[in-house]
Amino acid sequence: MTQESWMEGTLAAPLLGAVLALIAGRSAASAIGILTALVGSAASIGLAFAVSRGGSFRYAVGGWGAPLGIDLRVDALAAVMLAMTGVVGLCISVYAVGYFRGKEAEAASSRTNTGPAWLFWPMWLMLWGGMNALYLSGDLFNIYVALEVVGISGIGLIALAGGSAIAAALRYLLLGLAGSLLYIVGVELLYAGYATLDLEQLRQRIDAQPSTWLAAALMTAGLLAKSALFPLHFWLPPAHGHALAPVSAALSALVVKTGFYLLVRLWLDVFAALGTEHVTTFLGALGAAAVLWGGVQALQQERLKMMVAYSTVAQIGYLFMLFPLASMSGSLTGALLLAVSHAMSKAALFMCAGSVLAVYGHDRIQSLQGFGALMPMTAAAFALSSISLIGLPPSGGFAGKWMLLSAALAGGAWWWAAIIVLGGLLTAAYLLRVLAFAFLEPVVASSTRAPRAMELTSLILAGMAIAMNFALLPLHDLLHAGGAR
Amino acid sequence: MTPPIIYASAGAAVLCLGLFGFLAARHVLRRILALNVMGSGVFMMLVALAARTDPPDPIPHALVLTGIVVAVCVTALALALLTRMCRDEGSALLPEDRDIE
Amino acid sequence: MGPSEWLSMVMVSVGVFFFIAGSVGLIRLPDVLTRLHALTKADNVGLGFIVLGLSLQAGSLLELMKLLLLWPLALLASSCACYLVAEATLLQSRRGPGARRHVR
Amino acid sequence: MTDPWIPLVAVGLPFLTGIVIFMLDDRQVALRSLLNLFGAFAKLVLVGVMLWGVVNGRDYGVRLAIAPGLDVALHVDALALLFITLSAVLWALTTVYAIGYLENAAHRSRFFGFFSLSIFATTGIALAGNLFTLFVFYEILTLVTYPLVVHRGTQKALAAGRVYLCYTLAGGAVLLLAVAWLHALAGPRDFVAGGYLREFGTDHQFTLILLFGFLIAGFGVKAALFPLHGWLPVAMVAPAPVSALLHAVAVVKAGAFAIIRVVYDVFGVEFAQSLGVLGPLALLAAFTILYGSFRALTEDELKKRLAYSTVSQVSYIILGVAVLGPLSTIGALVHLVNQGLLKITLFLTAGNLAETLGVHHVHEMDGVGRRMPLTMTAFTVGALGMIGVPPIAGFVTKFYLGSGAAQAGQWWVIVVLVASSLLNACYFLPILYRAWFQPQSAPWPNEKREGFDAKAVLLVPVLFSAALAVGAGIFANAPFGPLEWAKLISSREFGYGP
Amino acid sequence: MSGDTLVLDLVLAGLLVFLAWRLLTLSDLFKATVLFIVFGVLLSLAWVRLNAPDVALAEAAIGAGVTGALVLDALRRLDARGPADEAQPLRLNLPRLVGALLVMGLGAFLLWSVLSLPPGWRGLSSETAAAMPRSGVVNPVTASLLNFRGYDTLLEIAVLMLAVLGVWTLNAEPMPPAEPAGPILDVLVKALLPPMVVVAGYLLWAGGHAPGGAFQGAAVLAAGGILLHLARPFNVANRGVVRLVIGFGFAVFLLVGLTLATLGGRFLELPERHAGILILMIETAAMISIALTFVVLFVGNARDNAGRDTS
Repeated sequence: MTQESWMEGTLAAPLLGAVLALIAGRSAASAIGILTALVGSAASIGLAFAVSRGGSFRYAVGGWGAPLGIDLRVDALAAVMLAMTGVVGLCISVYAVGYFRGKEAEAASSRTNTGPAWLFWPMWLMLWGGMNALYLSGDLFNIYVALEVVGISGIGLIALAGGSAIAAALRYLLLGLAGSLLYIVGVELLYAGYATLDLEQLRQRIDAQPSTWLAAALMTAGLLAKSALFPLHFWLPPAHGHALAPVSAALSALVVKTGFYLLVRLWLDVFAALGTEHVTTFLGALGAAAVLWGGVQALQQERLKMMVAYSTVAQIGYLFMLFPLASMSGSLTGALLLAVSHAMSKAALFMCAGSVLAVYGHDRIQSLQGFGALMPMTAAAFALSSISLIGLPPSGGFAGKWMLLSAALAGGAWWWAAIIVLGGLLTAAYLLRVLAFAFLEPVVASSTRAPRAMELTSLILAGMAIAMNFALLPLHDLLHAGGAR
Repeated sequence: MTPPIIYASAGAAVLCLGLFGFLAARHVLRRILALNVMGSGVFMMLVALAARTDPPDPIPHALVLTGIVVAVCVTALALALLTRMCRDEGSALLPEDRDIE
Repeated sequence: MGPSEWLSMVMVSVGVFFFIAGSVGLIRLPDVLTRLHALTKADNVGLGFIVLGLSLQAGSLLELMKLLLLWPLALLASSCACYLVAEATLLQSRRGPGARRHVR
Repeated sequence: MTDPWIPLVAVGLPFLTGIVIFMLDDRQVALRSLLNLFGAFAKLVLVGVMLWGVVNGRDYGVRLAIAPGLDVALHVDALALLFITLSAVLWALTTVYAIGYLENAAHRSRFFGFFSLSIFATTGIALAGNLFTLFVFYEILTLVTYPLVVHRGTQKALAAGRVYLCYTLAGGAVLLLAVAWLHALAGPRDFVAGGYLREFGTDHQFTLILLFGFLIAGFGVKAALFPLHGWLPVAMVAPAPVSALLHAVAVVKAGAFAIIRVVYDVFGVEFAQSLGVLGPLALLAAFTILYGSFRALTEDELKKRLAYSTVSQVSYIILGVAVLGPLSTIGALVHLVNQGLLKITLFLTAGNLAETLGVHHVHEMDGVGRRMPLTMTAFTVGALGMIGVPPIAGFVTKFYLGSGAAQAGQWWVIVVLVASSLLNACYFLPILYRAWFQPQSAPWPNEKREGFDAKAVLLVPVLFSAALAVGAGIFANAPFGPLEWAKLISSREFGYGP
Repeated sequence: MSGDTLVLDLVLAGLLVFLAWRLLTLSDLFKATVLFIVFGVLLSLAWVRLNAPDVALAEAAIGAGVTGALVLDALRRLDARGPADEAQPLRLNLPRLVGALLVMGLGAFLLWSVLSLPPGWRGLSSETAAAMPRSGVVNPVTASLLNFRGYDTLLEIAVLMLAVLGVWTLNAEPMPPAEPAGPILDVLVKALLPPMVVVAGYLLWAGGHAPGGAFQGAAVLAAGGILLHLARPFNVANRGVVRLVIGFGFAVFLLVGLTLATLGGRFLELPERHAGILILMIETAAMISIALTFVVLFVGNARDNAGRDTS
């Protein structure tokens, strides 16, 4: 299996699965979904190993080569994001099977008379395919179309929940569309300036013209809207909070990473030659503000899913703190590991919220007494993912935060170090506040049980988030083998 | 003042009008129209850019074609969302705009 | 400027005159029904003259056929549209002024 | 040839037993108790093997690379063995006691799961080979002891848990900053007798002092140093075995042990003295000793009084560390063991009183000596030991601390020692007087059991620990005794004989 | 550059900008929608002036036609349901003023960067001309749409499918039973539908060597469909055959790409000899799917009139 065939598998599997699920309809949608999830995640993990052995490579789609055709570029950064999407995507698919078989979904769709629940599968697989296409793409306009695929499938998935999710989906759509248009203006200016859409050629030809700065600013504004960084984050909590559990897991864990990935690709790779100190510091400042603002907001939420959604806003801030520290060694490894373990623990948290909703019928935090006794596995999953999100030692979150922290301290950046540590405390405040309820005696002796697949998947995912602590070394070697700094 | 320059400037103007319309308007249908207008402005600039060489550069034309189709898909979805929201919540404004009626 | 150019120049200018008449009618006339009258009648005749004028300049037979096909299609479309708009306004007025401005 | 298996098994064993116990259902009492006891005694055997091995010069260690230049290292040296022996012995005792104490309580699998996980963390702290590993296990200890503190599941327990978390997580954050900063400054370094920061002393003078402050603050939370001790009395709402665990076996000891590591094996005691940080540390420890004793005087609830006495007792260790000189170091190290033995005896007896007679407050203890003679004799042994009456273990510490202070010429330390001994007497003797010489004034609050004394399974561990306390005093100089071992460690730290 | 076309361009560009401004500031939403459709038509004129016939066709058919119909239909549903009169005119308050200034600054900067572009700019026209002989078609736009940047078009069709899925998820309420449209509409449908289908076929075929192609053909076909729906409202519910047709175009494109990859080439690498046939095959499948997609987007509900969930 050469590198190219692994990549073709990663690219085509979700797309093929999506169209087959669409055609199959209710009867075989979930079966196709699970099969595609297996094949897709296997392909993306295989690709990651191929890159760690053979280093990064380029792939000319349609055989035409860079300026005319579209080139895909697979380097370590892309391989890590693809493997993350694969693994977490597989767990979300398994969880979704249990979730939609549970009666909770049937009741929801009839109550809010949205379309049939099986529509989840084609849209979810297309979302996955769109993300894979985005991480693989090395062409500016191709990234735009992939962003649209991810955007629209996200909107459809949010709307699946009906009720107040419709307004949230509409707000997400408007903001996403405006962001994409700004991005396109930027792409157009760069094409006018350098007559190429390929990232690699652009990186070589880039020089500090005013129109290039304008293009960079517009593209960054568009992508900030899509990755919900602090000032432009207001669409995320209602969208992720009101969506169905597997959907909010997919959005919070995976989709927000696409915006972050693209900004890393732009500012640390393509525009690197432009002298980006004040821009990266600005992004870092926004990240720090997001960490504090998201944390404070999460503390005040009454509903579990809204709290976890606000925690996404905060954790995105953490990732953006990579920018001011990018020049120091080890910071990229740290940020990537943070991104991956955040994806796993955030998906596990939303799955726990889904299981709690299935058993309790609501997710008001105050009245969740004793969910530890009623649902031991979910409580364990919640605890493990909280440990990783807070960044307490035996977890991937800790390893990532440690690398960022030592990069900040080695570079003498006290501000960022303080924010990183303070953010951890804030996260601890709002997550452990909920965990405490697990130890109370259960008030309502609810007889319903969440389907075993749901609880087990969240526990496995949370366990993986902890195990990521030992993934720091292989990730470091992969990054250096893959050629990314 | 060759045609590409005229239409590129008109495109820039239309784009800015669309962006302003999107930011300023509160009725969602108006914001959808504004976004479409903004998209048309962007495409005007792109095609005007392509028209500067005698056999016009086909790549921007392909990009604009793709852009138009994507725009119509997003607009169709936005309109469906709007009608559904209007039916459920009785107002064609986003929740955060409603209370300051 | 041979005789055919002169003739097509005359035809096109007559056509344009009819278009202007239609537009004036559109602006001056008071209500929907009368405006419809002006629009469909004047513009179609105007279009007929323009098509005839241009057909004289037509290079090949194919181009001539396409031009001539243009006029009947335009006629068909505008008359149907005029009927539908008229029907809608009648429904509108019969249901009383209070009814919402309901465009069918 | 460093043998990696012994330390790995020593750390891994409690972890595995913990995970397996989590799986068990509450009703499977026999299997769970068997697992617990097997875990405890297998640990004792392992510690014995390590003791024998280290004395014969064998080296135990294992290393796992987490990131380039950052690895989790386990290494067995004399200091680690002192702490791990103490925790192994006391853990076995507490396990037996806990099985009896929680006869038919709820959530026992959860309790014993976290119980053995906390021993896993304590062993990890003891065997840590570098500051990063120590920090990792230190934070894991916080996580696994929290469920024990809130085990009862009442709002009061939750409030106590919240206080506990606030202190420990804040301490953890400060610690994370300090450990990362030190790692950035000095690069990956293992613990080495005499410390490894001397070479950075010249140009990083101020940073190192700041770092020392952060480290002491971080570890001081669990060592219950003055401003950071708030959580200890509040955490008394937990069941008796947990308070025994918190005070004697794991948490408080981990804090003190970590401070010993920082002062001796990271900074090096001479370099710390040259930085001028030991003076303020000694002052803080002394103040904590006096403050703890004063608060204990006024506390009517028995367990709270014992808690404040722990706050002051642990600061003896830190005082010993802060006073330069081999003798005071010996005093500090041997007190690590003595305080453990004495305090566990006191807490287990308090547990017996609460479990059998429902006695929680000092004023209810009139005539309890006649009703439960054996338990009260153990309590008396513990109390006298605390005061420092020979031949019980407490006396050895005070003797060495006093002579160390005299040798270092810091006379005010002796004044503090004498004052605190007097204060100890003031808050322990009234209890003894009430128990033995006062007739029973009121019916016992809720007498669960008429029989002779507490249940056998509760009584045996208490008597055994009291015997150990006395033994540690009398046979201090015997080979493998705590004093002997402390002298060995202190000689390695100072590079010459006692 | 003779004088008179300059006047035409200036008037057209000026009209477009004026229409855009008027469209956004009108208080009456219906007028704004009509102006939006006029804006679309004028825009396709602009594409013709900019020597982009393919784009002009697409803009007229999709931009003005389908989008206009969709907006009018949405307005009707809003109108019937609720408060369309919430559309107050745009009063200029402080935040809007600041927004306006910001946007004007952006506009000026954009304009300046457009004007300062180097005149000798060749773009990729030379590379495209060089690659045309191996692309299997004569029309460069179709070549770049389906061969050079075929992967973009594949994802674009995915976006179309997602729009349908989204509309089905939203399950807008079934069409109110329309009064029987008089005989005139039937006459129009009988007269216009057949030529529309022929024109769509022609556009598809002509795409190879002249302006045209799958999207334009599909738009004309969809217009026919929408016209038919206006005359006799039929329901395109979420049934098996409908799903098959909608997924068909994307599936064909993807499978062609994959088979080419398995036969040793790259993904979507059309071999030179068969490029023309393959492009036509892909375009035919795509046209049918896209036409039905536009119709479903317009008709837009997953349940048939009786409210039964059909899937």
